[in-house]
Amino acid sequence: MAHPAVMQTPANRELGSGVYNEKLGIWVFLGSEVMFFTALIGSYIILRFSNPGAFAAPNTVLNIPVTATNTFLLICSSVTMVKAFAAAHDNDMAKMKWYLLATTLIGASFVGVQIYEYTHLIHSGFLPSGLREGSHFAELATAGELGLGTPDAGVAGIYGSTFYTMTGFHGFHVTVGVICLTYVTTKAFRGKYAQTDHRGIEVIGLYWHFVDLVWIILFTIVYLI
Amino acid sequence: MATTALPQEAAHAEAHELPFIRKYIFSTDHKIIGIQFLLMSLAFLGIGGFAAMLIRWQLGFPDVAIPGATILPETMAPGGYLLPEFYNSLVTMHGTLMVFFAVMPLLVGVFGNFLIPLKIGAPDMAFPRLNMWSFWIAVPAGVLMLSGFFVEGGAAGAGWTSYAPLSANSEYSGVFLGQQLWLLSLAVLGLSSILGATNYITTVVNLRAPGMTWFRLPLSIWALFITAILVLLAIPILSGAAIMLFFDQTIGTHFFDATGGGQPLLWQHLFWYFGHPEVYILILPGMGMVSDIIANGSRKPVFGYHSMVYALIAIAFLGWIVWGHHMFQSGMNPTLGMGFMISTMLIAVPSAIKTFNWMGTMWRGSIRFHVPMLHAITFVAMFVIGGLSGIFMASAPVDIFIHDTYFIVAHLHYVLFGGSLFAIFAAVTYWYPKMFGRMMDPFWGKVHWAITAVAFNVTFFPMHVLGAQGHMRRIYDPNQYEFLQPLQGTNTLITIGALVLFGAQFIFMGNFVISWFKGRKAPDNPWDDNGVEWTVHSPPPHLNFAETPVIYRAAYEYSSPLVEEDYLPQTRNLGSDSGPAAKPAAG
Amino acid sequence: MGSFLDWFLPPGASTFAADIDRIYYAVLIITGIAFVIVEAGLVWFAIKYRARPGRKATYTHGSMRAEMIWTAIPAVSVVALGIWSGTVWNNIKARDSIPEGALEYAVMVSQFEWMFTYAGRDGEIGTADDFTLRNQLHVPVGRAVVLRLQSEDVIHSLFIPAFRVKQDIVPGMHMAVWFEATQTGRFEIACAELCGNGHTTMGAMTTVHSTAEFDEWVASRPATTALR
Amino acid sequence: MRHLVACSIIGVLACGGGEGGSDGGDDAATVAPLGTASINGVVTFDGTPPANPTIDMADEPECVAKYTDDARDPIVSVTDGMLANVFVRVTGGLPAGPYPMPASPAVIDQDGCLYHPRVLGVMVGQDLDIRNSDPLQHNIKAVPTEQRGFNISQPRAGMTTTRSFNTPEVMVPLECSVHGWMNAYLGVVDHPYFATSGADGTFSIPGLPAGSYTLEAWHETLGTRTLEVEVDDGGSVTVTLVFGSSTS
Repeated sequence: MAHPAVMQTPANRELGSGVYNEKLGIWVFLGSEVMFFTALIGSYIILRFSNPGAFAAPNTVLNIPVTATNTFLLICSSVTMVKAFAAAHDNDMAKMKWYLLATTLIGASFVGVQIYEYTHLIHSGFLPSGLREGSHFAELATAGELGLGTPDAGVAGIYGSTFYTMTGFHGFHVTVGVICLTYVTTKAFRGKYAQTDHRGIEVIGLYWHFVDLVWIILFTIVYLI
Repeated sequence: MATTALPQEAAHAEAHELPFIRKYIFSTDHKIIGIQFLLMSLAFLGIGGFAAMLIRWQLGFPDVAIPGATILPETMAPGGYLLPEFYNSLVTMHGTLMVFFAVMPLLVGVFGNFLIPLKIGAPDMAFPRLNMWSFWIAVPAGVLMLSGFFVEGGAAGAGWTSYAPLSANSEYSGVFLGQQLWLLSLAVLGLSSILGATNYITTVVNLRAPGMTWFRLPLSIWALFITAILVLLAIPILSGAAIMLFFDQTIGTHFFDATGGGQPLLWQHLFWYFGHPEVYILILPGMGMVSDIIANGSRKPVFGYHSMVYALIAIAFLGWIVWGHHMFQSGMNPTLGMGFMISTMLIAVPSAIKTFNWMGTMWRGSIRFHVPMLHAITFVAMFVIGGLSGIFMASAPVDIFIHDTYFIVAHLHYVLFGGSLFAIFAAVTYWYPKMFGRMMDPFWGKVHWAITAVAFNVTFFPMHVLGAQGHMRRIYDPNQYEFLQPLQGTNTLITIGALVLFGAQFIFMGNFVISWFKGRKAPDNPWDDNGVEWTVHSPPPHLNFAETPVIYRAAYEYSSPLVEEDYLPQTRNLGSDSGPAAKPAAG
Repeated sequence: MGSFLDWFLPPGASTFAADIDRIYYAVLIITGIAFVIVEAGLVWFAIKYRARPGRKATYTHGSMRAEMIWTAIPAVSVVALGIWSGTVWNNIKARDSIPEGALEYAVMVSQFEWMFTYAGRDGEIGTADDFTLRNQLHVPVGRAVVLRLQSEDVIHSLFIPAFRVKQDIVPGMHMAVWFEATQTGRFEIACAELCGNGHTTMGAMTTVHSTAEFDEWVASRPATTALR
Repeated sequence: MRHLVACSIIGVLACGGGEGGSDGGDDAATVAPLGTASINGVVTFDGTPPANPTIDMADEPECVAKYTDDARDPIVSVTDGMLANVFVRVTGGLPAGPYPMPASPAVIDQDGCLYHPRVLGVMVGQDLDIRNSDPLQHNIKAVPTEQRGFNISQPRAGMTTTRSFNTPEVMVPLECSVHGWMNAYLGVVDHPYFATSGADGTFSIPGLPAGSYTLEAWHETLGTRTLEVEVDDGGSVTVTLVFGSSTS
């Protein structure tokens, strides 16, 4: 192959940052991701402050216990990710493989729970465009049980718009992460990593921790507040 | 960890065995990718320019059918006269194509790719394969954008700023699929830009050759590096906003829909929070490359190199806190206007530093008027006009009158055409020998420059006057208004200027294409330049450098008393030079 | 046909036109000077320092003092300009700048019409004697009027060039813009924000009457709601 | 007020949602008339018609010039007790299609800043020619609910733009965004058995096969009327439809 995916550095020169390319690259890329979520979260904050009555009270539409469990899952996957990296560092390849597999599976189950949550919410009438008329949630809204500013405020629907866009894009990022993790895990089981070379694990790990961090912010501002 | 060796010789040997498709189509070589971007964005430049000609014809000769336009379908120009909705689409697509598919890839995609590794002495980008993807993601984005013209309802027609709710609700504009394609295209292109920026930043930080310290970097690399940071941080804002608007159109969300609890102004805030850094993305690389070329043409070191760097950084930083000056009349809280006004005004300071330092570079020089230098001087002359006219609208009360008039159109074209595009002409003619191994024809280069410089001013200078008389921008038929009827003559003059300007670009294209095959063979260093890229063959071989270059000095040691020639390459060891520092100054 | 070099603004006809124009001309002079210095300098340098045999460029990396000068002068100028502009801006657009007792109008805009609702004889909006006219704004001279703007569909922008008035009208927001005409006559209104296919047709006319004439005109109007 | 009717007869011709226009036209043109019976009728108005509002046209002098008196919005157009602008169509009793396509395109004109006619029937797939006879820009906006509308402008006098519809819908409102008072209504039907009452209140639906039919008549403010009619081959019946201020 004429060109490697990543430009390695000849022996006679040192890297400007002292950090290998992939690691620097993922940090730079995460800077971009921060701005992307800033746009979504910033819009949410502006819309929520300007229209507080359109957002349902916590634990009425959204199910906090289920999501809290899911949050716990994602945090666990970050822990297993760290363990996998530490194992690779300590040259415990067997441990690394199983921790990677665990991370992948927990990440996938997070996506699964989110799909379940979406299905349930849409079925009950909570749509990106607002509450579906005549649905379970619309009835609750009319009965004043959702804590909306006016009973029909939810039907207008900025609440659903922000909820689905933010959590949806986070879910998309988790999905991408799971796909990458699957790749890395497969590679690990085929013995492609070594104590001296486990860059892929560190890079996917950084991304994974970022996605985890974003979720903690989203969980707080979308579900809890 | 940072010292895994690359078997360079092996890679070299293999390079010649690459099949055509891997070498020229799906290439991972930064030079080929740069040329791919060049061809793509020149094509879009032509399409965007053609759209402008249709717009200008409507304004200049409203009562004359556009020659040949009868071949356009009835939904665009029945009888050769543009329809207002098609006019709006043209205005939108002209702006979008020029900003996102012509100027931005020309500056960032072409020269970011071509120059960064060569000028810092690296064999390639940090992530060559990612680099290939950033080009091949940009291509479908362009196809998506253009396909808007061919779908029912026509191409996006809400302006390149696509203010919601006109852009959000197809009932208001009659455009539905076209607007969605526009948004998708920008989101896809955004991914390409972000991947590119990640690559540029990593490359500049990590892969500088030994001795290439930060303050030995040429200003072009500084500018491209800072631009890459702006791209990295600004583009995702646009992607986020575009996705929200896309959802508003397709799945019924209400982000920018006032009737559903959303806020139309939120779009403007997001768009301009991206959009003002974008303005600097479109000019900073030009500034950097022009600095290189002016120093070369004047045979002098850049005047005030350090303050040039700090000015670049200052402009990039200020670019983040001035977005509100696009929104003085938007209904945004007027008190905010005060802060935005002062911060906007302050941008004049670093801009002035740069301008006067360019002049200072020419002062007491020994100026060689090669074609790139002519374009570079024109860049300074035109950028100044664009910069100064910016002070008018920076003043919020004056902006009340000139906002959304042709004064703005004049201003932005002086910056984007007079600035960026002249910088692009300068850079293309300057690095053409290095890209293609042949010289462009200097005579036709000068003819192109002269006609372009004159026609440009005939086209855009009178637009200030239109604006001062209150001529609104983006209007289809100014003669609807009594107070604009006396301006028809000026509009006609502008159109004639624009047609000449467009025509002159065929000279450039002809010179570009013919020189590629028939041009004089280029020597390694045709301009007697100090840069690292001029020490290798034209065009440079695969992986650029047979052995890693070592850098001994700053980029602009022209007319140095240390040597007899009037240039002193960065890589030349004078014997008295100590070797490079053990490590390039990190961070 | 206007001259190609006519940088003068059209005659102003409102109280704050003069303030705006004064800043405009000040900026024109300041930037004009800078323009001449730079362009003349470029031409002069290009001629004087063109390459000639036997002359080598002066080897210098710059001059701190020169750079200080061309940093300080623009900095001081623009900050001064900013402060001056800020004062005028606040007089025109600040939310508390609307004078007491200004005559109120309710303006509803939509693609592609201006609907001006007048206060009628009692001078109050929202009463039975209100009347609405399409694309016609009549105001008295020498009295502050405030237009309460609302948009039905997309963003439009109220632009009255002679009065130096411009205000975007955003759906879902309540905008207000005020002015005081200083001379009678007819002054065109335009939409300054791209609002769709008919953007260019979205013109209207302001007629400024003398006070007596205006009162008489208002008294002669029946209360109506314009058909749209 | 929007009146939606679920058609009792699904025309085979219902034009598979294509681009409409000429495709539908070619197929339908080959279909011979199904019969020779006709339904003729007259629409009367009972009582005193409401006054039509005047239009504030002052800002459009080119249009004002076309009127001698104040222009009025012809919402209820009654002449000597006869009501115009009532859309009558067959809603029941038709044999299965395909049906013949009307020979010429439907034409709607913009003249004096009003639509002429104000109410117009058009068959699915039939060309609708929209004409501008005013020396100013009109913007025609169709806002159907069952299909995608259009929003097009005509900046010059003498322009004609052709559009068509691919789904039956009664009625599709037409608006002019430049002149808010300009309204028209298009009855989009999947067969050719429709008519609009003229200024003298008469209408005629020819070319029907023998049979008994349900007629529905629609007026933009006065509501709808339905009627059962029976015709023989080659024969014609005359019906009277009564609208009125008291019955609406």
